Order: sequence, then structure tokens, then C-alpha cells
Amino acid sequence: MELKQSARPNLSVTVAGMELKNPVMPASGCFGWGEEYARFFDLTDMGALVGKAVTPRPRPGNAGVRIVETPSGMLNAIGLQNPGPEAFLRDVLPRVRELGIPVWVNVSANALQEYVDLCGLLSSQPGVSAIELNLSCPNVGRGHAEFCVTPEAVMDTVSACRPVCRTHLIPKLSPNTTDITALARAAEAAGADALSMINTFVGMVIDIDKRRPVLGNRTGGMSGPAVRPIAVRMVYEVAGAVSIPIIGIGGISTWRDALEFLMAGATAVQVGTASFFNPRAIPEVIQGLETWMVDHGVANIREVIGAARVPTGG
Amino acid sequence: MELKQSARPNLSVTVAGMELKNPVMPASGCFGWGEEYARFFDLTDMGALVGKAVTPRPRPGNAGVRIVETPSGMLNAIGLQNPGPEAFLRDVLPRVRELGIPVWVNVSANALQEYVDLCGLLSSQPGVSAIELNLSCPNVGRGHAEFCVTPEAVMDTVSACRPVCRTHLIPKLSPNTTDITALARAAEAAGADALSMINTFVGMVIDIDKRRPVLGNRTGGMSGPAVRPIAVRMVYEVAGAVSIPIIGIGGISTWRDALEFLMAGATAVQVGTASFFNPRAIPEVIQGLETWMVDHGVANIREVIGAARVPTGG
Amino acid sequence: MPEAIELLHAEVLDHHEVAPDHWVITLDAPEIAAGARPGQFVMVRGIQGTDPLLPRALSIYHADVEGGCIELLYRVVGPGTTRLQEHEPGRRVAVWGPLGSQFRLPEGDRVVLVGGGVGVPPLVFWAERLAALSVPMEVIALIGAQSESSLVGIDRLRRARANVRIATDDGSQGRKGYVTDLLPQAVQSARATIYACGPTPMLKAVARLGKTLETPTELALEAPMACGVGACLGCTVPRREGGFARVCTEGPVFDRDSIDWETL
Amino acid sequence: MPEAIELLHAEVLDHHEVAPDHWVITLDAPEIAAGARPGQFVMVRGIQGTDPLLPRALSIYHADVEGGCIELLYRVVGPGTTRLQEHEPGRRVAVWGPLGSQFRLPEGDRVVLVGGGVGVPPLVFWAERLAALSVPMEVIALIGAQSESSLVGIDRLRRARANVRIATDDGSQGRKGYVTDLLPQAVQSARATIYACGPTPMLKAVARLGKTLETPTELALEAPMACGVGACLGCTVPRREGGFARVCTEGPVFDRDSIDWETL
Ligand SMILES: Cc1cc2nc3c(=O)[nH]c(=O)nc-3n(C[C@H](O)[C@H](O)[C@H](O)COP(=O)(O)OP(=O)(O)OC[C@H]3O[C@@H](n4cnc5c(N)ncnc54)[C@H](O)[C@@H]3O)c2cc1C
Ligand SMILES: Cc1cc2nc3c(=O)[nH]c(=O)nc-3n(C[C@H](O)[C@H](O)[C@H](O)COP(=O)(O)OP(=O)(O)OC[C@H]3O[C@@H](n4cnc5c(N)ncnc54)[C@H](O)[C@@H]3O)c2cc1C
Ligand SMILES: Cc1cc2nc3c(=O)[nH]c(=O)nc-3n(C[C@H](O)[C@H](O)[C@H](O)COP(=O)(O)O)c2cc1C
Ligand SMILES: Cc1cc2nc3c(=O)[nH]c(=O)nc-3n(C[C@H](O)[C@H](O)[C@H](O)COP(=O)(O)O)c2cc1C
Ligand code: FES
Ligand code: FES
Repeated sequence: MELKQSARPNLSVTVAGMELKNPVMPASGCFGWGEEYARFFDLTDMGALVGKAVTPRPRPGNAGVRIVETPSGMLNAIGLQNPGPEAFLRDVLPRVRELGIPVWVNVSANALQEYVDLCGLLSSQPGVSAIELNLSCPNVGRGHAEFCVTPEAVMDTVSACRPVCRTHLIPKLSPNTTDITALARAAEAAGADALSMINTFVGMVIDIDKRRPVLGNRTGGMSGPAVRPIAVRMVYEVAGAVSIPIIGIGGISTWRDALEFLMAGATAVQVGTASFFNPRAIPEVIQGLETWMVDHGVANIREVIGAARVPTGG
Repeated sequence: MELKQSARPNLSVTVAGMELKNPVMPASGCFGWGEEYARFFDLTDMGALVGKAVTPRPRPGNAGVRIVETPSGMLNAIGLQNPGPEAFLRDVLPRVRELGIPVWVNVSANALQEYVDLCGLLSSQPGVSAIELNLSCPNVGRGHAEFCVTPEAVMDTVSACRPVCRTHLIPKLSPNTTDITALARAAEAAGADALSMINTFVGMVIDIDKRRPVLGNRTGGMSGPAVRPIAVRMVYEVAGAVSIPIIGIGGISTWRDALEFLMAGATAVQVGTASFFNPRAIPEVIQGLETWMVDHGVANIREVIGAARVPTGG
Repeated sequence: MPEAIELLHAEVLDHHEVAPDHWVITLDAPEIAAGARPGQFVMVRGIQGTDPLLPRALSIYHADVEGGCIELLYRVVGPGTTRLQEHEPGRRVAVWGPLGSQFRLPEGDRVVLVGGGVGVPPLVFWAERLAALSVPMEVIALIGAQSESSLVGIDRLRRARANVRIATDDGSQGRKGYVTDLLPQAVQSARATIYACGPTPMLKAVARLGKTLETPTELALEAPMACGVGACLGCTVPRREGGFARVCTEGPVFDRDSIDWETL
Repeated sequence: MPEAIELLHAEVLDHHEVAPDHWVITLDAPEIAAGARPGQFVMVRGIQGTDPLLPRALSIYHADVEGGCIELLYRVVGPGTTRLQEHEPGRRVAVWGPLGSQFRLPEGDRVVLVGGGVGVPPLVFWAERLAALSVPMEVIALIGAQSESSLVGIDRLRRARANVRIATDDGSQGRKGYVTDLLPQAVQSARATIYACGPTPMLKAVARLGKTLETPTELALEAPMACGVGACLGCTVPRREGGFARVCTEGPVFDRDSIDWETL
């Protein structure tokens, strides 16, 4: 294992024309708008900032227990607590723009028109580099139905948002589906610039003493290392089905995990739950990738994207 | 916490007319045909014996790496290694019949007619108490397609097997689907006596040094504690959608886990991966349930089935 | 720039059992010790493995600024605390803090501490810091436990010159019954301030009594936490004015009137 | 009735580092010690938590029948061995065994042991048992390691009167190169039997040489394992006659000719 040269390796990637200085960013809802983690590291070290979901109106979030730990994972039923678009534009955006790294805004809604309106409003704001369209939110009522777990629904929503979206449009897919490649192809056909995948799995923990579900909302979204192998498989499958870039998400907590997603075909990755149990997870992933590249003589991170993909039939 | 009485609690349950002395049995493929675990405990303590899959013809199984550990779980790509129906009937069935507990035979195939033929053959053998129809096997080729992840396919397969099946017919559902209640309803409508759920999630681990998937088969089935919250949620949902009994499966390793599934609405449970990391997992689950019942004055285990179910809208 | 939080892989300097299943762990954490205020907590986690996954919140029991170490007192109740207990001296744990709000100085000259179970640690730290103040203060500590064997921190409270009164569920020490039964008398005829920490039902009772007795009351709450730093929004409790407050950030110490106790 | 396997929560009696990252753990396990045969292994797992989930296979390094304990020698390479290493004396681990096949007695009067890396432990146990036989036997042990610092078990081999020859990758001790380079000379002009354990590439080379030298050869294989007892079918290797053999049950010790080395 000879070091090719000791020059700093190039970690930059391009996601749908957007240049990121490295492929690592936080996952929506797992990093606030960065203010808490600014106390642990320099936010400008990240490839981009992805904030928590903005919904058409302010949402107080769910009552009762909102999180519960599971084996190597957790369930959350936060209920998209957020102050709404006005407060976001007034209090948050001006501050995070100042960071000088791309800012992605995650948009969640309950109805098609709401997605369209919100997308139109937020995508035209200077400082918003991309709209991440949260097509999956199991925690906002309507029984267990999710907004977009069928290709038709994904197609409709992305098609409707595309014309009004003045910036990059990145649908975020739900894994609670039979064939994730069908959702991905629908999103691509509807004009998506990239895909974020995956969101959380719907899960439940029962309190055997109280004889009822632990979470106030009964079910919650499962995230964390436990789900990583399913997420890697989905990224691997989708990388073979579409040609737009993929942002890999699900259980990434170390640089090794990030490499798995990149080698499966992701162009960038998001770190979610890991920030909760290691507030420095994101900078450690970035640093770890860089060290690995130096140790393995990899000059450009783009070399490893899709490196583990075996030709079909192989 | 007063003990109601010190009489031994009643752990027996009825699954589709079949009386089980307790609701705990091994999951298919995780217990051989019991011979290995007979060295750790008395097999007749179990509610039933569920053996590994029988396929239309002998199968050698997959080449290359077959298992890999994941956070709180594992992937397997065994490839349904089994000696085929003739060897099963000759070498295995006569021995396991002697145990005197119900014997369930798990049946896997690649084509509808194969299911029908095998089901007809095996279900008419004395000593076979139930056919567990494995409608999900991600590890036997044909890319990543699974046999029965749509309600239509489940309906077709169960409908075709029902007339030829001379004993209880228990389809085992795949979790790799958008709406598990739709699969469950299809199976019920087609005449299933009960439902086993769930089988494994399709997952992948990438070896970052070799830059390729660890498993010879690339993908494998994820099982173990990691998947439990998703399995509990699915059982909870299906218990509200069908009226046939459910056998809960997925990450059960302690009596607490088993109680979660029972309270979610399962009538019985299967212990899979846990036997690998604790060979006495099954007897410990049974003993733990009994102790819990004594401690909580629960005379009959049937009292707790569905106990955590909250009326919809609540 | 917001204040930095220290994230350390801190060495375990000492770890011993102080009562059945109750342990005191001492961590080498100078920066945390220096900033620690009574009522605040840290998040602690073993470094290896992903089960248990999440860090656990533990109140600061003692901060030795000069020695550069902090003490935490915890009860082994589940996987997180079981895992922590396995860390023998010489090993390291991930720890970050100090986190959350602190007890505010009392207005009058009498302080009534009300602690139940493992709610005692932050009150001990508070009593020690109050004793170190130049202003003379009467400190009454009402301590509740299931039974004598799970009483912890009593010696330290006494050393901090607190007047300790005990209630146990089984009457094995002190008064048999709830610690809140001792409250009215302790508050009586004085400009007292109540500081409470313990199980939620106890806190509800204290908040109610504090209101009845018209006594300023601060309560340190618990909630399931993922991040401990304000990011996950998992630890919320309902606010009286509507919406939710994060126990890890706006709390754990809340003023009696800021919480909607009925909905909690 | 098949033979029973002991499943114990065994106390760690001793645990010490014998070389950088190489540890010897002694477990109180009388039933396992009594039944243990060279080549066999046990499955070991921490009792708490589900990550790491699966038990790890470790060869029996020494079985003290009278003392009722077994020793395992392992290298810390990943999560399972890291977790094991955390178990200080007095703690317990889940352990079951003895498992798998054993080395069979040699036919001639010379025994050549070939061990690489952490393949040495079962060979040490075998050398000790061979030394205890009434039949005099010439035992040559060819031991390979990356460098001097990761050589383990050498003293024990010498104590068992083995003639130890060493090869290291970096030449820091013994011959520089592969341990298999030493094999032809050791086998030369004698009715020898080869017993090998180590990394798969080494075993392949030994199997090939054994064939060339027309020498009976037994090889202890490794494979990723879930159950260790034959149930999961996860640990299979291709058989020469077709199909697969389970390393945990038909192995870990296999005859040279039973394995399809090309496909492996
Ligand atoms: C701000 C704060 C300060 C704390 N300070 C201390 C302290 O100084 N000493 C101490 O022993 N404990 C303290 N706790 C509680 C401690 O965090 C929990 O006991 C611990 O998380 C339990 O983890 P576990 O995995 O061992 O048990 P778990 O399996 O997580 O829980 C075991 C039992 O405790 C209950 N439980 C778990 N977490 C909490 C929680 N956060 N609040 C209330 N009940 C819970 C569970 O419902 C269950 O019944 C504090 C909690 C908070 C939020
Ligand atoms: C029958 C048998 C006997 C063994 N005896 C010993 C022994 O006496 N001493 C000892 O130190 N080790 C022994 N091993 C190997 C030991 O089981 C592995 O080192 C251990 O499982 C690694 O676990 P881990 O979680 O620490 O590392 P992992 O993260 O699981 O593995 C770390 C590295 O080791 C490789 N690896 C993991 N498991 C195996 C395996 N079973 N075979 C080959 N490579 C593997 C991985 O690919 C990875 O590169 C034996 C294995 C078998 C099957
Ligand atoms: C507490 C919490 C809140 C989340 N909120 C959002 C959200 O607002 N919008 C969204 O698209 N995803 C949300 N997610 C999902 C994450 O962005 C991510 O897709 C998922 O957690 C999987 O990644 P991880 O395993 O790294 O956490 C949330 C996840 C958690 C744990
Ligand atoms: C090694 C292995 C082999 C399996 N083989 C089968 C099988 O042959 N037929 C089947 O229906 N399910 C099979 N399964 C799935 C299990 O029966 C079970 O549904 C799944 O593992 C989830 O349960 P668990 O988490 O308790 O293991 C297998 C699982 C494992 C881990
Ligand atoms: S614990 Fe995450 S916001 Fe409070
Ligand atoms: S490890 Fe399970 S069969 Fe060998």
C-alpha cells in the first residue's frame, strides 16, 4: 500500500451541478439548523447544510413520548415540529446563508398543492441551494399511510413541483415500499435533479408494562445503524436504475459506513442519528474519508463512487 | 403486584384449530430440524417444531460468503440449502414425528406449480401439522425480485395451494412490501388458516477493502433484533386487518420481545436468529413468559394477545 | 458564537457501588468540571458498539474544579446503565456537557430540596454550592426512597450542612410514605424556595404543593433523550403557554409555572 | 441422543495480554475442559447487548481438566474480539462447546505443525496432548507471523518438546518469508503427518504441498459463523465430492482431500 503522493486528496463531488467540497452533510431533522452542533465543530467543514423540515404552517409536533431506542437504532415520532416558513425565512435562513456552504431545505406537506406552494416559495429565496422534497413522513397522522410510497404518487408530486422549483429539486424517498427502483425512476422521469434516500422505516415498540405502544403516536420512524444494510441495498439497486446522483442515507455513523454508500453508487451521504450519539460524527466521517484516501492512494473521491457495483448477472 | 394463585399459568394457544402447549417455536431455517439444539434442551418443551425450507428438488445452497453480521442483526444468503422432499420424508420426518409436538413444514419454490405440487405432496404426510408457505425468498436468484410481494401474487399462490393442502396452510409473508395488510388480506381471502410474519428484509453489506458486496449472492436477508420494531408494527397493523391468527416473527430473543408481539396481536411467535447467539433462547423465552405470568397474575396467556392494541383513532 | 460544549473520551478514575445497584463514577473531565452548574447534566455513552445506541443523561453529582473531575451517581436500571457500569477504572467513556439549565439562586433564606430516587444527585451538588456561598442559608433536604437501602447522597447533604429529613415507601428509615408529605412543614413560615428532582409523579405533586403554598419552585425534569443538546426534539414537555419545551435545553430545571403539568 | 454441549455463563478467571493485541482469557468451564479435544473450538459472546450480535469462534488453546478451566488465545481484530477483551476477571461470558472435529492421531512418528497468525492456538493444544502420549513422537512446529511481536504460543510449544521453526513476513525473527517455505524440509525423509491452521491462503498452500509431498494433511479451517453448532448453514466450504461441508460441524479440522481448494 504505497502512498501515491502526500498531496491532500480531493473530496469534492458534484451533485446535479452543485459543487460540494466534500460529500458529507447532515440528514434532515437530525441536526436542527446547525446551531447546536456549532458548539462541537466548525459547520463550514461540511459539504452542505440540510435543515429540519419546513411545513406549510408552523407545527408544534406530537404530544407524548417522541423517541424510543431500539436495537442499534431508534424510533422517532417528532411530528415535524417546526416554526413554519415565515419564521424560517426571517430567523433561520439569513443566519445559515452566512456559512457559505450550500443550504438545502427539506420540505414536508400533507397535500400536493401544499408541496407546490411551499416549493415555489422557498426555492426562490436567495441562499437556498436545493429543495429536498420529503416524500415520506409516517408521523403526521392519516393512520399509517405515507404520502408517496407508490411510483404514481411520486410522479405526481415531483411533476407538480418541478415547474415551480427555481433551484435543484431532490426528492427524498421512503423505504417503506415494495420496489424502490420504481419510485426512483418515477422521480427521475418527473425531473428530479438527484435523489435522497432513504427516510425512516415505520416501526413500533410496545411497553409491556403499560400494555400499549411506547410512542404517543404509536408508530415512529426507525433510523440508525440497524437500517444501514437495507439502505445500502436500496442505493445499490437504484444506482443501477437511474442516472441522476444519489445521496445515500441510513445508519451512517463512521467513514467506513459512508464508503459503503459511496461504493454502492451514492455521490454524497447524509449523517442522521449518528450525530445524536456522537456529536462529532460528521467531521469524523469527513476526516476518516480523507485519511482513508491518503492511506489507499485515492486522489479523488469520485473514483470510489459505485466501485462495488458488480455487473448484473455477476 | 399480588399473585392471584400459584397454580401453573396456562400458556397454551390455538392456531387455526391446532392446539399448541405454548406459543413459542423456532423460525424456519434457524433451527435445522432440531437435531443440533437437542443437545441444549428438550425439544418437546416447544409449542411446535418448524424446520428449514423444503424445495421441489435438493439444493446445495449458495457458494461464497453466506452470512455477515450487521448492527444488531445479520444477513444471510444460504440459498435454501436442503436435501429435497424425498430425503426429508425418508430421513427427517420419521424422526421429528416422534417428538409428539406439531411439526410445521416450510415450503419454498420458484414457480406456482412447484408450490402446488410440493404442498400437495407434503401436506398429505401423516405427522405434518401445517404447511408454512414461504412466499418470500430473496436469496434464490432472479435478480432482486421476490416471489410474493404483491397482493395479487399472494392471492394466486395461496388460492392454488389451498385445494391441494390437506392440512393447515400458513403463508409466510415478506416484509419487503409497501402495505403488508394488503398481502395479509389477500392471503386470508384465499383461504389461509393463519399467517407467519415476517420473513427477512433484503439487505447488503459492502466490503470496503475488496470493493464488492460481502455476500457471494450480493444481497441477503436481514434478521435479528434490528428488525424487531418493524416486525412488531407489521403484526400490529395486520392484526387489525384480518381475523385469522398471526405468528409473530422478527428479532425475538427474550420473553419481553415475545410479549411485545403477543400484545401487538400475535397468537404465537417464532424465534429465529436468537438461537444462533443463544442456543437456549427458545426455552428461556418459554420460561420467561411463564414467570412473567406468575408475577403478574396472568392465568392464561390468551389474555395478553392484542392487549396493546389501541382502538383506531386513539 | 454559542458556548462550546466539551466532548471527551474521558478516563474513568473511580467507579464504586454506594448502595445496591447505585454507583458513583468519577471521570477525568477538567473542562466539564470547570463549567458545571447544579442542575446541569452530561450525556454519557460507551465508545464501542451500537447497542445500546443512544447516550444517557446523568446529572452532575459533584464537580471538582481543581481536581478536574466530575462525579455522577446513577442507578443500574436498563441497558444503558448496565453498559456504563461495566467500565472499570482506566477505561474511557464518551461524555459531553455540561448541558441544560441550572438552579437559580433562592430569593429568601431558606432552601427546601426535594429529591426522590436518583433525583438526589443534582440536589447534593446544589447543597454543596449553596454551602460554599458567603450568604448564610438554611437548607432543608427532604429525601424520598423506596427503602433505606436505596438512600444515597445523605452523608454529602449533611456535610453540606443540610437538615436532612427522610421518607421511605416501606418505612425502613424516616417517615413511611411520600417525601412530599414532609413538604408543607418544611416550607412553613419562611421565605423558602423549593428545588425538586425525582420521578415525574413526585414532581407533579411538588409543583402542586408549591403553588398551594405560594412558594417559588424549580423542578428538574427527566425525559427520554436522544441527543441531549437540543437537536432531536425528542425530549419535549408541554409548556403552559402552549407548544413544547426541550428538557435538555430549556430544562432540565424549569420554573413551576412554565410547565403544563396537566398534559405532562 | 446426541452428545450434550455445555452452554455456560462462565466466569473469567484470568485475562492478560501476551503480545500486542493478543490476549489469553481463562474461563471457569469444567465441563468444556473435560470434553475438549485439540482442533475443537468454542463459541464465545458477551452477555449484554445485541451489537456485536453473533458469538465468535475461538479455538481451544489449553484445557485444564483438573483445574476445570479452558484458555483461549485471540487477537483483537474487530468488534467481537474488542468486546471480549473488555471482560475483566470476575465478569462472565456466554460460552458453548466443545464444538467441531478434532485432529486425528498421526500414523507415522513425525508430526509437522504449521501455524500462521492466530492459527497457532489449536496446534499448541495438540502439541501438549501429543507430548502427553506414551508413544514417543517427533514434533516440528513451523510458525509464521507478520513479525516477531505477533509470535504467540512459542514457549508452550517448546515446553511440549516441539522443535520450533519460525518464519516472519518482515524477517524480524526466524526466516523471512512464508511459513510454508519451511514445510518441504520438515516433512523430508520421514513418515510425517501435517496439521495446519491459519489464514486460508496459507492453508491452500499447505494443502497443495501436502499433496505434492504425498503426506497426510489435516487442516483446521475458518469461516464466518453464526451458530457454531451446525444449524445456520452459514459456515460452509465446498467439498471435493460436491456440495458443501459445515466448518463448525464436519470441521474445523478437515482432511486435505475432502475440500475443493480451487473453489474455496
Ligand atoms: C436530565 C436527566 C438527568 C438524569 N440524571 C440521572 C442521575 O443523575 N442518575 C440516574 O441514575 N439517572 C438519571 N437520569 C435518568 C437516566 O438517564 C436513566 O435512568 C437512564 O437513561 C436509563 O437508561 P437505561 O438504558 O439503563 O434504562 P432504560 O431501559 O432506558 O430504562 C429503564 C427504565 O427507566 C425508565 N427510563 C429510561 N430513561 C428514562 C428517563 N430519561 N426518564 C425517566 N425514566 C426513564 C424506562 O422507562 C424504564 O422503565 C437522568 C435523566 C435525565 C433526562
Ligand atoms: C473454528 C475457528 C476457530 C478460530 N480460532 C481462533 C483463535 O483461536 N484465535 C483467534 O484470534 N481467532 C480465531 N478465529 C477467528 C475469530 O473467530 C475471528 O477473528 C473473530 O470472529 C473476529 O471477530 P471480530 O468481531 O473481532 O472481527 P470482525 O470484524 O468480525 O473481523 C475482523 C477481520 O477478520 C476477518 N474475519 C472475521 N471473522 C473471520 C473468520 N471467522 N475467519 C477469517 N476471518 C475472519 C474479517 O473479514 C475482518 O477482516 C477462529 C475462527 C474459527 C472459525
Ligand atoms: C429525530 C429525527 C427527525 C427527523 N426529521 C426528518 C425531517 O424532518 N425530514 C426528513 O426528510 N427526514 C427526517 N428524518 C429522517 C432522517 O433525515 C434520515 O432520513 C433517517 O433518520 C435515516 O438516516 P439515519 O439512520 O442516519 O438517521 C428524521 C430522523 C430523525 C431520527
Ligand atoms: C440463516 C437463516 C435461514 C433462514 N431460512 C429460512 C427458510 O428456509 N425459510 C423461511 O421461510 N425463512 C427462513 N429464514 C427466515 C426466518 O425464518 C425468520 O423469518 C427471520 O429470520 C426473522 O426472524 P428472526 O429475526 O428471529 O431471525 C431464515 C433466516 C435465517 C437467519
Ligand atoms: S434530547 Fe434531543 S432535543 Fe433534547
Ligand atoms: S456456524 Fe452455523 S452451521 Fe456452522
